[in-house]
Amino acid sequence: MANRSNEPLLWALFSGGGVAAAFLIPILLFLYGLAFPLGWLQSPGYERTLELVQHPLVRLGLFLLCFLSLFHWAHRFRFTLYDGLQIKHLNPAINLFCYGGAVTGTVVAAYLLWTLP
Amino acid sequence: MIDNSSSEMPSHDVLLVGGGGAGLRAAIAVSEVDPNLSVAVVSKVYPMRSHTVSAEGGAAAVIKEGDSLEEHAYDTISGGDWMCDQDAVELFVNEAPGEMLQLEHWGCPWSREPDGRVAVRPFGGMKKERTWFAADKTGFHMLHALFQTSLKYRSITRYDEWFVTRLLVEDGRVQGVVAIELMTGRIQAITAKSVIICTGGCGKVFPFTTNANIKNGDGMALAYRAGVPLKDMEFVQYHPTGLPFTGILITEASRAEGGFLINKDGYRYLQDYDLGTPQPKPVLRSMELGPRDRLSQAFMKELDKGRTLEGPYGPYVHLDLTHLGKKIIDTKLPFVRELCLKYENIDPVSQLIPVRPVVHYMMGGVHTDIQGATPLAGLFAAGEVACVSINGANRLGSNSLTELLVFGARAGRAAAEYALQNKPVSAGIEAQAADEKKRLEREFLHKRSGTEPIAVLRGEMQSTMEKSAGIYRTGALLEEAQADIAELKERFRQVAIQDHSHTFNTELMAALELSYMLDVAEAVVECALQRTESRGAHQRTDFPRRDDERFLAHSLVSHRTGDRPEVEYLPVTITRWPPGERVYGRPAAKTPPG
Amino acid sequence: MAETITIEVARYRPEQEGEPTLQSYEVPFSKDWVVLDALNYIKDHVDGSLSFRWSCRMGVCGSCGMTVNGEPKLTCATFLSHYLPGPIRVEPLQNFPVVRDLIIEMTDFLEKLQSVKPWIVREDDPAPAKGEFLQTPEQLDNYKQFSMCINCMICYAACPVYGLDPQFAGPAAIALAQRYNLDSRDQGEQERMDVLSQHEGIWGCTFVGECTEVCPKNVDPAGAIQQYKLAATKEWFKSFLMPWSKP
Amino acid sequence: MKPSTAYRQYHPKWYRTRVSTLWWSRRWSYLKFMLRELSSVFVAFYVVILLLQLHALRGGPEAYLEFQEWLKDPLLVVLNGISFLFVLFHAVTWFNLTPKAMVVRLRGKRLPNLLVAAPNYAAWLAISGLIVFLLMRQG
Ligand SMILES: Cc1cc2nc3c(=O)[nH]c(=O)nc-3n(C[C@H](O)[C@H](O)[C@H](O)COP(=O)(O)OP(=O)(O)OC[C@H]3O[C@@H](n4cnc5c(N)ncnc54)[C@H](O)[C@@H]3O)c2cc1C
Ligand code: SF4
Ligand code: F3S
Ligand code: FES
Repeated sequence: MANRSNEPLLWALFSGGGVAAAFLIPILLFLYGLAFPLGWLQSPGYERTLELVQHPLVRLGLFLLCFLSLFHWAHRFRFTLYDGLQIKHLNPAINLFCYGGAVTGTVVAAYLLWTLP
Repeated sequence: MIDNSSSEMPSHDVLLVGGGGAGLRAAIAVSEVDPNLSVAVVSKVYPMRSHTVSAEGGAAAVIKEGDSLEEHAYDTISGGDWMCDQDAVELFVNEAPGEMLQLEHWGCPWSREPDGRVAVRPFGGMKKERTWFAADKTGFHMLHALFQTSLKYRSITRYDEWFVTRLLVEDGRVQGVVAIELMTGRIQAITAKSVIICTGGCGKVFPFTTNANIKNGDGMALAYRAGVPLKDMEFVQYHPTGLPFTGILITEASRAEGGFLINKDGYRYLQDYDLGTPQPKPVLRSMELGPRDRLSQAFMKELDKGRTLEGPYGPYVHLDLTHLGKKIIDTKLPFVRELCLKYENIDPVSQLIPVRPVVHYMMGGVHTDIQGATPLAGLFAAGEVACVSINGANRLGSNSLTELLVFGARAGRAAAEYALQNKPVSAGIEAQAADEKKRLEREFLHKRSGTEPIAVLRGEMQSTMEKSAGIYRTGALLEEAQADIAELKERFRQVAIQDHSHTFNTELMAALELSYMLDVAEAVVECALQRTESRGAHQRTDFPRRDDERFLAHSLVSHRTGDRPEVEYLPVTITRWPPGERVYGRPAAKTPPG
Repeated sequence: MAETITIEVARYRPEQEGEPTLQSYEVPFSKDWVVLDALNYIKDHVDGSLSFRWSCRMGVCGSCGMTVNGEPKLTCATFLSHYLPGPIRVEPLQNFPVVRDLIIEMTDFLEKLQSVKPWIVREDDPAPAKGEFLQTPEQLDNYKQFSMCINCMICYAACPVYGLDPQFAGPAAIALAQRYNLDSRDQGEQERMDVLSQHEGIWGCTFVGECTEVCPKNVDPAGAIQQYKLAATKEWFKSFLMPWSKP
Repeated sequence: MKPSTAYRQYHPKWYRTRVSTLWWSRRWSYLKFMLRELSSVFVAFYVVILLLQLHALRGGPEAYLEFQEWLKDPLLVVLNGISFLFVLFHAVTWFNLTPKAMVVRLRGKRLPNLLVAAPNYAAWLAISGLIVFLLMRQG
C-alpha cells in the first residue's frame, strides 16, 4: 500500500484522451487535413475561425483535447516501445520522452490558447 | 538426476494422497482441527484437474421445507438395495446440509432461487427435490471453490504432480508414502503420522467409461497391497446415458429436467420394466428418474429385444430433450448442450441425443469405518476410493459429491486426532523407501527387456472386464475372467517401457497405473464371482434373485501374494429400515420382501 | 485404415537433446477424433515415450492445452477434421518454459493465483449453520462468467505481455480475482486491490485482447482486467481526493 | 511459503523460447493490436498540427493564410490521409472496447456489447455534425 503507484492517474488520462481523440479528431482531421486543402469544402476564414476559438468553451475544449490526447499518446507509445521493441531496459528514457513530450505539448497548448488575441 | 544422497525426508503430520474433492476437504478439515498440523497434499495432477471437476449434475442435501433427513436416508438405502450401512447413512444425511452450507460460505456458486436462496433440482431415485447444483458444472465449481479456499491455509503444502507408488508401513501402522516427482523423476519418501487416501475411482478398468484418464484405482491398489481389505468391489455402477465413442456423460439432470429415454421406435421403453407409467412431466422415483442400475439393465433388455439403434460405436438409444425448449436447456443444462454440439455435432434443442450405458462409479473401495479409518492404524480413506458404505449396491446420483465433503471432513478430523498422538517415525522406513526405489528402477526405469506393450495389456484387461463384469454377469464368464486377469498380471512382468528418462515420464506412470488396475480388476472379478445373488448393480443371470439370507453382507477382499485373493463377509449394519422390496414408479406392495 | 493424416509433434527430451525438434507421425484419420486422440494413438501404438498431459477429455479439467498450428487450443476439444488435409503441428503452449515434449511448467501461475487471494474474505464470519448467504440469480450472474475458468493457461499462451514480462499477473489470475470481487458474499476487494494495483498487476495489460479471443470457456479476462482498471482508478481518485475516507 | 515448489529443488533443464522482436507480425490479431497502438502516434501528430494552427491564428490573417496554403502541400495531404485512417481506426476500436470495461445492466440483465457500443456511435455522429455545423455556418 505504501508505494501506491500513479498508474491509475496515467490510465485515467490515457482513457480520457482516448475518448476525446475518438470523438473529435477524425472529423477535425478530415476537415482540415483533407476536405479544406483539397477544396471539397469551403474553408472558414481567419475571422470566423478566430471568433470560434475565442469562445471560452472552445478554448477549454481545445486545451483538454491537446492535453488528454498527448497523454493518451504518451501512455500508449510507452507500452508500444517496450513491448513492441522489447527495450524495457531503456525504461527511464522512454518515460522521459513520452511523458516529457506530453507535458511540453500541454504547456505549449496552454500558452497558445491563453495568449490568443 | 535422481538424488538419493539427500537423506532428508520431508515429513508432515497428515499426508493426503489425492487432491480431488475429498482430499481438499480433508486437508482443510485437518487445518481447522489444529492450524499447527502440517498437511501434505500429494497429487498426481494439479488438484483442480482432479476428476471431481467433471461431475455435472449436483450434490444432495436436505435443505427445503417438506423434505426430511429420513426420506434422504430411505432413498439412499433403498437405492442401494439395502447394502448400505444404515448408521453411516444416517450420519451422512445429518451432516450433509452443514457441509453444503459450508461450501456455500466458501464461495461455491450454487444456482439460486429468485429470492436468493439455494435452488435444488430433482434427481434419479430421490423422492424429493434435494440436489444442489451449480448449473450443470457442479463438480467443477465445488472443486475450484475447495481448491481456491485451500490456498488460504498456510499449513497445507502441496506436492503437485507427484505420483504415489507405495504406502510405507512399519510397526503395524502407516507412516508415509513413496512418490515420484514427475517433473524431475526423483523418487522420494515423504513421511507422515497419518495418511488419508483420496484417490478417487477406477473407471478405467473398463473400456467404456465416463471417467477421466487418471481414474485407475491407484489408492485401492495401494491399500490392498498394504494388506487393507477392499469392500464391495463387485458393485460397479453403469450410468444409463453416456455419449457413444467418447463415453462423455450426459448428466442425469437432463432427465430430471424432463428428458425422455426412447428406443428406436420412439417408445419410452422404461415403462416395460416396472419403472412406472409415462407422464409428460418428470415424476420423482419413476420412469427416467428411476435408479441408474435399473435403467442400465433396461437398456440391456431392449438390446436383447432388438429395439435399440445400431451405430458405429455399438448399440444406443435416444435421450430426447427437444420438448424442454431452448430456454430450459440453456439455463439448466448449458454444458449438456455444449458437449453435444462439440462431440456429437448435435443440438439437443432440436435433435435426439444418442446414449448408451457407460461405466461411471465404483460403489466399493477401501474398507473404512464411519470415521474414514481403515483397519490399518494411521491409514484413512475418503471419497470414491473408500467404501464407508453409504452407497450400497447402487449409488444414487448426487450422493457422491456430498459424500466427498462429509466423509472427507470426517477422515480429515480423525486423521488429525491420530496425528496428534505423535507416534515417532520408525527406523525401518528409510530402508523400505530405498527398497521401493530399487523396485521401480529394476522393474521399470532400467528395464529394457520388456515385450508386452502397455496399451495391449490394458486393452485386453478392459475387454475382459466389459465382457464378464459388465451389467449382466455369469459365473462361467467370471471364471474365465479370473484366469485372464491372472494371466495378464503374469504378462505384466514383461511390460515394455520405451521411455527411460526421468523427466515427466508418463509411460512409467501408465505402467504403474496399469498394475494398479490389474489389482483392482482381480478384486472386482473375485467378489463378483463369490456373490451368487443379484442385487443393485451386481446382476448375475445365473442367480437372478436377491438373497438376504446369505448376502446381506459386505464382501471384504484381501490380497494374498501368489494366490487368489480371499473374500470374507461382514454383515450390513441395519438400524431402522429392514430390507424391503425396491419399488419405483408405483406404490409399494404390502407383501414382505422376497 | 485407409485415410491417414500427418501430425508433426514437438519433441524435447532434456536428458538427450538441447532443444526441441519436430517429429512427424502418420495417424489414422477419423472424423470423430480430436487432436488428443491422435496423440494417444501415437503414445499407445507408435512411440510410448511421447509425453503430454490430459485427463478429462471433455474440456473441463484444463490439462490438455497445446499449440495447434500456431494457435493455443484445448486438444481434447479440437477436431482433426478442422485441419484437413493436414499436416497438423502440435507444440507446447507458448510463453512457458518447456519441461518435456508437450509439457510446460506452470507453477508460476499457481503462485500468482494464490497471491490474489481467490477465496471468500469476510470480516464477520457467520457460521454456516445459520444458513446460506443470500444471493439472487442476478448477483450470481455478476461474477458467474469469471468463475468458469478452468486454469488451462491458454490465455497466458496468447498474451504477448505475459510472454515479454513473466512478472505480469496475467489474464486468468486477474479474472479470478475479479470473480471474487464481484461475488456479493465477498468483502476482500481492498486486499486484492493492494496486490493487483502494482505495476505487474492490472497495469501491465495493454489490452491486446487475445486472452478473451482464445479462451475456450468464454471467461473474458480482457474485460475483467479493464473493469478492474476502472475500479482501481475510481478508488485512486477517491483516496486522493478524500484521504480520510480510507477503507 | 511457496507451496508445491518447495521441493522442486532439482530443476530439470527447462527450455525457454524468447519472444522474438517481431512477435507482433506473427499473427493478424497481434498486428492489428500494434496498428491500434500506433494510432496514438497519429493522434499526437494531429495535436501538433492543431498547435501549429493555433500558432498561425495568433500570428494574424497573413500567417493563417500561409498555414492554410501549407496544408495543401501534397506530401502533407498524403500524410493527413494516412493519419485520418489511423484515427478512424482508433475511434472504432475505442468505441468497440468500451463495453468490455463497462458492464451496463438493465433490469438485472447484462446488455449485449453491441448495445453498449451503439450510443458511442450515435454521440460520435452528433459531435461530428455539430463541428461541421459550427464551422460551416457562415460558409
Ligand atoms: C462424468 C462424471 C459426472 C459425475 N457427476 C456426479 C454428480 O453429478 N453428482 C455426484 O454426486 N457425483 C458425480 N460423479 C461422481 C463424483 O464426481 C466422483 O465420485 C468424485 O468426484 C470423486 O472424488 P474424489 O475426491 O474421491 O476423487 P477425484 O476427484 O477423482 O480425485 C482423485 C485425486 O487423487 C489423485 N491421485 C490418484 N492416484 C494418485 C497417485 N497414485 N498418486 C498421487 N495422487 C493420486 C489425483 O491426482 C486426484 O487429485 C460424477 C462422476 C463422473 C465421472
Ligand atoms: S481464462 Fe480462459 S483461457 Fe485463461 S485459463 Fe481460464 S479458461 Fe483458460
Ligand atoms: S492478452 Fe494480455 S495484454 Fe491484457 S487483454 Fe489479455 S491480458
Ligand atoms: S483433457 Fe481435460 S480439458 Fe482437455
